[in-house]
Amino acid sequence: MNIFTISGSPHIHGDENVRKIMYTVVYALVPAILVSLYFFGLDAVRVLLISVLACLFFEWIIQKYLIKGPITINDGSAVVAGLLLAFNIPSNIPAYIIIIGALVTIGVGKMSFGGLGKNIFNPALVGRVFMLISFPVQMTSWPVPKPLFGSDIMADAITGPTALGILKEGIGAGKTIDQIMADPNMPDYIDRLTGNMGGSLGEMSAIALLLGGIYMIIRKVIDWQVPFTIIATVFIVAGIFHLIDPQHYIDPMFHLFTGGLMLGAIYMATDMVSSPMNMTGKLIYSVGIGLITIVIRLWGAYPEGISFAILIMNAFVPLLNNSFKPKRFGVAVVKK
Amino acid sequence: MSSIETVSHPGVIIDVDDQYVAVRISSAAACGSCKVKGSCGMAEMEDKIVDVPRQEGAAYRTGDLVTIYMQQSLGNYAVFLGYVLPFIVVLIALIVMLQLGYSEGFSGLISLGILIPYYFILFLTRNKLKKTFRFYIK
Amino acid sequence: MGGVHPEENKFSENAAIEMLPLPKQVIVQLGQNLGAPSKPLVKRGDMVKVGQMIGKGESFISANLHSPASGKVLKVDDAPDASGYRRPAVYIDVDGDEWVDDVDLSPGIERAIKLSRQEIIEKIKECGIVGLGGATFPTHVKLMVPDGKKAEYLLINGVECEPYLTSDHRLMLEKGEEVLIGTQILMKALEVDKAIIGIENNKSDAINHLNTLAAGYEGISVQPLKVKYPQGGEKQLIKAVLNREVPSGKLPIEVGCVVSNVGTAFAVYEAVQKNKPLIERVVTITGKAVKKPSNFMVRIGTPISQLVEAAEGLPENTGKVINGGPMMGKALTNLDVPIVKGSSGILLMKKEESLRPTSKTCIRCSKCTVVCPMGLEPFLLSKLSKLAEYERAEKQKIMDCIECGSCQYTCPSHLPLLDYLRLGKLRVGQIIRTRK
Amino acid sequence: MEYIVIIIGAILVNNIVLAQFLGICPFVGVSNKISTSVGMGGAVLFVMTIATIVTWLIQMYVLRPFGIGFMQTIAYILVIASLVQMVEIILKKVSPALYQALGVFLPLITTNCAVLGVAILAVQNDFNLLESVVFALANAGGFTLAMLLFAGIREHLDLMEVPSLMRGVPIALVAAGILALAFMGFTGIV
Amino acid sequence: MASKRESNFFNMVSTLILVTGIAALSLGGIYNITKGPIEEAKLRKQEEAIKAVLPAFERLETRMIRSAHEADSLQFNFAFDEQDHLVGVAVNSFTNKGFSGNIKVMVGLLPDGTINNTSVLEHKETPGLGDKMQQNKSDWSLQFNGVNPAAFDLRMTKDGGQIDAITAATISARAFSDAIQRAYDTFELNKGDF
Amino acid sequence: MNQMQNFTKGFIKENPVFVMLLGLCPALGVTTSAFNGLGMGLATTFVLVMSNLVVSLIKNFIPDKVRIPSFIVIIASFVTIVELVMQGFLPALFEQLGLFIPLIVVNCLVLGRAEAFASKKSLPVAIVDGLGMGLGFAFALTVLGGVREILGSGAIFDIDLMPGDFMLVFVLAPGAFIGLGYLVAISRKLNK
Amino acid sequence: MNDIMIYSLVTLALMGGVLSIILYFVAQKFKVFEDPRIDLVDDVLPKANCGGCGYPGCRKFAEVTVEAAEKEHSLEGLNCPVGGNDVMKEVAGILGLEVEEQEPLIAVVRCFGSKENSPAKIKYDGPATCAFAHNLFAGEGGCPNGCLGLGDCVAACDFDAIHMNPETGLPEVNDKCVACGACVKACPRGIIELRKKGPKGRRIFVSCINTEKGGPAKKNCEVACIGCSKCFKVCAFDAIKMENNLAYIDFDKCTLCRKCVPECPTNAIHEINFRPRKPKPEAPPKQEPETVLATEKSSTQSETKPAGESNPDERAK
Ligand SMILES: Cc1cc2nc3c(=O)[nH]c(=O)nc-3n(C[C@H](O)[C@H](O)[C@H](O)COP(=O)(O)O)c2cc1C
Ligand SMILES: Cc1cc2nc3c(=O)[nH]c(=O)nc-3n(C[C@H](O)[C@H](O)[C@H](O)COP(=O)(O)O)c2cc1C
Ligand SMILES: Cc1cc2nc3c(=O)[nH]c(=O)nc-3n(C[C@H](O)[C@H](O)[C@H](O)COP(=O)(O)O)c2cc1C
Ligand SMILES: Cc1cc2nc3c(=O)[nH]c(=O)nc-3n(C[C@H](O)[C@H](O)[C@H](O)CO)c2cc1C
Ligand code: SF4
Ligand code: SF4
Ligand code: SF4
Ligand code: SF4
Ligand code: FES
Repeated sequence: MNIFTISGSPHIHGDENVRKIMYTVVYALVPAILVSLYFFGLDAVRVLLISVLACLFFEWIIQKYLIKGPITINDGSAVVAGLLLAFNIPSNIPAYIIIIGALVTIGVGKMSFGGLGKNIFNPALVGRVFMLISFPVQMTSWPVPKPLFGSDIMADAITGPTALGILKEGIGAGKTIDQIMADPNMPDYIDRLTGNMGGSLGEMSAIALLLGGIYMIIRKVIDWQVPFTIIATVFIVAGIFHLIDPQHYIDPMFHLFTGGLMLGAIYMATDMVSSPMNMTGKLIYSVGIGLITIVIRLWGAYPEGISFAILIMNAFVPLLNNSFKPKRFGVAVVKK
Repeated sequence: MSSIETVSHPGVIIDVDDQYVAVRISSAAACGSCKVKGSCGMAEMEDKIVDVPRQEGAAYRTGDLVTIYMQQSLGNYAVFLGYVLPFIVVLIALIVMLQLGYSEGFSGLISLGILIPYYFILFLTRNKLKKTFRFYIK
Repeated sequence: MGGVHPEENKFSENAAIEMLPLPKQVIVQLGQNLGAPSKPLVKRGDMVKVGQMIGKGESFISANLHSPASGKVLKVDDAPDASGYRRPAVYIDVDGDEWVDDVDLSPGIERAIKLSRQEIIEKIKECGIVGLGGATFPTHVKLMVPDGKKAEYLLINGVECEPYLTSDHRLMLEKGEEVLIGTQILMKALEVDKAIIGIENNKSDAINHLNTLAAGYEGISVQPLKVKYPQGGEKQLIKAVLNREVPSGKLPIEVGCVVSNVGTAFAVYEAVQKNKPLIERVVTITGKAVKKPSNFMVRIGTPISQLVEAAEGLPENTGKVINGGPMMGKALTNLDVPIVKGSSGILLMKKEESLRPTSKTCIRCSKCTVVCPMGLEPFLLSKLSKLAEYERAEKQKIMDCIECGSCQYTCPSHLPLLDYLRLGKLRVGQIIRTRK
Repeated sequence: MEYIVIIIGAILVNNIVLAQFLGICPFVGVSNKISTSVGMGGAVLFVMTIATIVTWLIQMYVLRPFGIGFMQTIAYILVIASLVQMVEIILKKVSPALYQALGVFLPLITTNCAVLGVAILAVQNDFNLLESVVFALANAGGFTLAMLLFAGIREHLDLMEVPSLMRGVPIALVAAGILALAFMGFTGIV
Repeated sequence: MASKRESNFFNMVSTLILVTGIAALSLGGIYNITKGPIEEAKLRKQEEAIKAVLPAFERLETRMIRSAHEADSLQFNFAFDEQDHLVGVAVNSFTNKGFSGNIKVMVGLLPDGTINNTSVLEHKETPGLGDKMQQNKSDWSLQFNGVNPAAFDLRMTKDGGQIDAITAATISARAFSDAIQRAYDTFELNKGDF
Repeated sequence: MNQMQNFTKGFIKENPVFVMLLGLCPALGVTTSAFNGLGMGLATTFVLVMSNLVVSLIKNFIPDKVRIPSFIVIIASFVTIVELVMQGFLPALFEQLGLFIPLIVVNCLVLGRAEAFASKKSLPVAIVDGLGMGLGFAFALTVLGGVREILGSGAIFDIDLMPGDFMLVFVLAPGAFIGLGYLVAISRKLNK
Repeated sequence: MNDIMIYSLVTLALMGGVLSIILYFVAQKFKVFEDPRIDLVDDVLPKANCGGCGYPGCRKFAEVTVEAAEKEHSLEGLNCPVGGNDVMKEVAGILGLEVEEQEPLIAVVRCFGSKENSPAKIKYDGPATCAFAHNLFAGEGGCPNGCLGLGDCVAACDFDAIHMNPETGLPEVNDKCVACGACVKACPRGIIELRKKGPKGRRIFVSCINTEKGGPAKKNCEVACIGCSKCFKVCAFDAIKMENNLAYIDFDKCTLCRKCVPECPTNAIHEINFRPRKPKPEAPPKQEPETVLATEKSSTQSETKPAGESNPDERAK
């Protein structure tokens, strides 16, 4: 006899699945990975590999021995977390620090909450900020990029500040913007666009990051509104202050193409798990991220603020989800 | 009704008269089962008694377990009248007194003293408030 | 708002409607309509004719039932329904096709509407017409607009947004004129002067056909609609056609609309003009492995196995049989189940299609929220009902869910969202009822 | 300007809960309903401000002139305790309905180390009266913010299958830790 | 169990007055006992700090002197030897440029303005980073000793000065040197009056 | 319950911090090192034992309605004593513990024990209870302080275990929360 | 005595005085005081907070008992199933009252349609909850009253007392059961009954609640009660009722004579905790291997109504 299957409707399913979504992010990161390989060579490979493998390993071991639940390391989320963690750290960082970072990312940021989908905070950023605060020396010594085909005048171990670091330093020392821009370490516009400047692995090239972002938008993995609003908010606020006092506040374009703004706005603020569930919420969340980022950049002790900003706004997500509901069909009508 | 946000509290009917049902509500769940209940706040934590207007046709028996509820927005309004508004009054009084050049000590005393008329006004409006803050039994 | 685009797979859209031969035995379930089951009027051993009333709808929301075949009543007993539970049914051993006398079996089209409004409603009630769009709500009840409400529009639902199904499509092509007359009858019953037939753009032949015909019928127009599921849900249809939103928890009449399916309009035509009760309907039989996807005119009570035979047999690797479309249909436990008034299609799914992928955890991608045509948050509602937080689920409008399944269709984690939603709706419904 | 510095400092940079560790018990114990956390914030606001004013006066006009600063702890705690009781009793007397509504709405009245801590800190920081009041206000704000965020986070987590050992307080503490981590980003803005 | 006293008005008031009275008396007593040690401890701390930053001296004289940078005063502790010669000044200086919060530094200046030694009195900088200003944590601040700011640029090397910053804690380092600069500038400004 | 159990329950089974979640402010605030934790724990123990003792002695003298205020006065007195003595004789520790010494007054643990135990039970029971709970508290604070110190600065009781970089976070505010969170989880596991 | 002490004394005593006056008035206002016995009762309760007593949590139950003692001087109708008689005796002791002994109950599972006895005819592919499956279809074995085996009852138990046997696909109750009734409420088919535990845990019950006629019932499940009335006829104590094609054994009348057990043609009657029968020609009924208890049988309610919600009409709409 034929044994039929019975289940509730619907009986068909769209072709989306979690793995596909996660790997879309991985593919979207490929241009940025290539850029980082170009600038940092084997170091980049080392950081990326250690980070991804450590994340996978911790996820596996926690699921197997602590949670004793199903093992889901092949769903791709740990790979994404690992890649993004690697993108957020300098290429010359010692391996043990990456491993600690991966442990915090997966153990504290993700698995303590129950794993994929349950965490409040963006795991990679939890890992990153933990590392930043725990190991400020290592996390803020940026290797100078050494393009694969560039002249080898630059020695291997040279470290240099990031553009934002130079800016913060300069402002801290009371210099004007003009003086700061004259600093020989300051990357010019072309360098900023292509990523030829000191910084974390993944915040190098705005163009590569944007390319991946467009791919994800086309594949409907992220909403364009989130990165756009974050970037626009930063641009507008920075612009206002620049107009008020151009010698103290640098021009807004500088903010867009330096530091982790693009990386954060495109890949990290959009993490679906830790961002709001509907558009109004998403917009408020994005404006919040933009504002906090620029406040920290302009007035805080840290040169870069997007990691903190995203984590802080992550904490608001449950409230936003609670306060802003999708427009219910037929409900507005009732009110009248 | 169900679409309006409400706060609810379990309680026990302790007294019934022709207008009101007195319901004793016990402390919030988290505290109610706490071992050292009542020791964290300095206020002795006693159960509170709430008067609920009788509803038509409902039968009430002393000892019944009931849930009383109230509109969420009323709760916020109560907080506003009970805590936030007096705070604002005190703050404004303080600022005004200081601006007028009185000494800090005197200004402080006066701004605290302003609570007396504030509470007096509350006292005058108590019947109106009684109508506003209505509870219901579920 | 919302909606999904499943693959259409309308394999049978060019297959003309064929008559399915009479079966040897029909099993007529007594509970075929929404509301109270009909009360049996026959008993074991009685001889019945086609069209003879065998069940009476006695309560307010209930419908009459007529014999789809002539022959002898074998028994009135429980029969397993689609889900395997036993429900009362009338078993009739078929011995021929002898109709009751007053049915007009002539082939011609009867255009003039002779009956008055009251008589029309009476006739529809008499003939046991129920909504054929799926909900099987007794049509005469729908036509009795409550006091104080006024219908402005009649919407005829020719959307057929479910993948695979083509019965309404074929009906519009082959019985277009009858459908339009049925529409006019309904307009008269409702005292409205405007009727709009909504059809999805993927059925352009039906749109053209009805458009041409409608020129001859005053007040009837055809509105092509965007292809998306569930465009055919009545609230969605009203929104798409008239841009009115039926308020939460209210009926379409609240915004001056009544919605009927094209099949219903056809049945109304037959009942009012030809005095023919609802004893047969168009059923699509289809599926990826089905050898001959087709549309049949089927007598109610015919076992589904016979329909499967007519489509050249059950494919080897059938893993699931669905009564209805793949989005809203019910899976069947066996093939002996009879066709009922609400069956619009039988879909045979291959083994590899019929098992659900294992579900993971919700990744909060909010895709379900985006596609929900009712603006709900399925991820939240299903969680709440899983945790038995029914009060919160009610506040989050779980009762508004139309069970379209778009959320579950789209969820990348393959969560059984609608399953839990249904459970929640059931419980919340019970809670609401006990409250009253 | 200095008021703004006090406010931002107390809410963001040195948040009373996340950086100063005051009032953790109510934070852990009762912060699980969004609907009441703002209300609790209002209550804390009032109690904190009034307590700060009174203790400031006591400090300046009693303890200091008489040279009995060492009595600070005992004097403050007595004053605060009786103050809270007095507010309750007055409210109850003045408007029973209002009092009852508050009783239903708020889990518990709020005397905890946050109130005492803020009163002591205000004096330690050598604030004048108005600054002390603003300081109390800002701390109440910081407390409310933390409570509100956590009410949201915990309501969210209640719906999630958090591993059993981490369920409830442990995960709330870890989340608080992560939030404290994030708030470190504000270092230096004042 | 012996029966409790009833909660009537008199009992309540008398009990509380009694309890508070006894508490007050015992506290007063304890205070009288500990007053000495507490003051001593405070004095010792101050003195130790001064001793640490100045050469041996005999007698101290303390004065508040208006800061060269803002409308505030700094505490100057003048140290004299047996001959009543000024051996140095210990300046209670501060800065608000710290990474988090103010930093208080005792700066020992010789009569010619040369920095003799420094000591951090109070700070909220990050342990492990900013706290390397403290001499018990690292030798970093020793580079200030023996230099005369008149001829030595106290700014960080990366700002064009002559001091190597603390690794990864430039802000604290700058702040520290700011505090010293403040002490020195005030000293210079008021030198004539000493 | 015999006296031994009464004494030991505070360490694991009814640990005030890890299990009953009382007195969390000092538990988080002062535990930057094991030594600070221990100091705070012992100070609290002192207050706890002494106030339990006094409360137990005079419990019948106090009318019910002024019970709590009287307890507060008694506790506050002992806190002030600790404050004064520490200030005079252990100024360095006093500076580290700072605000949290006066806050012992409002530590729910102290008041809770006085109210729930000392005011009802006999003197020896009350003292043993105070001692057990206090030492349990001290134990918890020392453990948390120790963990934070080891992870944050690679030392324990100021003795360097090994040189090198450690996770600064653990001496800062976030580390306190995170450390306590996991310790509570571990104690749950142990109590199972 | 120096100034400091005088100042301290005056200030503090003053505050003490003021405070006590305030408190005096507070005390006047808040007359309610909590009966200390509530705490005492609360202390002896098991702290399971399971709601088995019908009140939200143990503390509430403590309040209610104290109140009942105060007002009605009896604890009638109040029972903590978890603590059982011992706890209730203690509670009564605290309150100075008597309780009558209540015979201990235990949950019994009244279905033995194991994978073998009622093989799957349909494959269910959906969430593992009986509630949902019950609303979707009759069950993999086809029996509309039978156990769905998805374990809602197991999930409902706070006492680790009911577990799925992976071999039979049926739940089994062990002696940790405190008869809180959570599983009874959880089962959408009303299969579980709270039944008296019986002397030495011995009890006999019909392990089936299928109300279908013999034919269909037997078709789906080999051990279904087919309503043949054989047991009914053999019972000398009038302990067996026949209703809706189903036998039900009334525990109070049953003398545990075991006569009915071998009588059942489908082995639907189960006996628990009896010593094995002396070898008899007929094989003893299928029985769980574990000693303490096993699957159980049918109950009162199932006669009147085919087991609570299991009425298929309630489905869907
Ligand atoms: C209890 C009930 C009462 C209804 N009453 C009316 C009615 O008075 N008028 C009407 O036009 N439709 C009425 N309907 C029918 C609905 O509007 C709707 O057409 C029917 O439920 C089928 O819709 P569906 O196929 O989209 O589910 C009623 C439905 C229900 C369930
Ligand atoms: C999700 C959903 C999809 C539906 N799709 C269709 C459809 O494609 N065609 C249709 O006639 N009815 C459809 N219906 C039923 C309609 O809502 C409505 O009940 C019907 O048009 C009313 O007509 P009837 O009472 O004549 O059946 C759908 C209902 C739902 C809930
Ligand atoms: C947790 C943490 C604490 C910090 N504490 C200090 C500090 O106490 N003093 C300081 O100057 N910078 C501190 N910093 C700032 C960073 O190290 C910053 O990068 C540095 O001041 C500037 O870099 P540089 O000193 O290498 O130029 C801290 C950073 C972190 C993450
Ligand atoms: C668009 C997108 C962005 C993501 N960004 C992050 C990220 O910033 N950090 C991270 O740990 N995981 C990220 N993930 C992976 C995954 O969602 C994440 O690990 C979950 O938060 C774990 O529950 C991302 C996934 C997607 C689809
Ligand atoms: S929640 Fe209901 S209405 Fe919304 S998509 Fe899901 S099934 Fe459709
Ligand atoms: S579609 Fe699925 S994974 Fe996405 S939010 Fe909805 S339930 Fe969660
Ligand atoms: S088996 Fe059932 S009755 Fe027994 S303890 Fe578990 S849930 Fe309660
Ligand atoms: S006894 Fe009931 S609840 Fe338990 S598994 Fe069987 S059907 Fe489910
Ligand atoms: S110790 Fe409990 S609130 Fe601070």
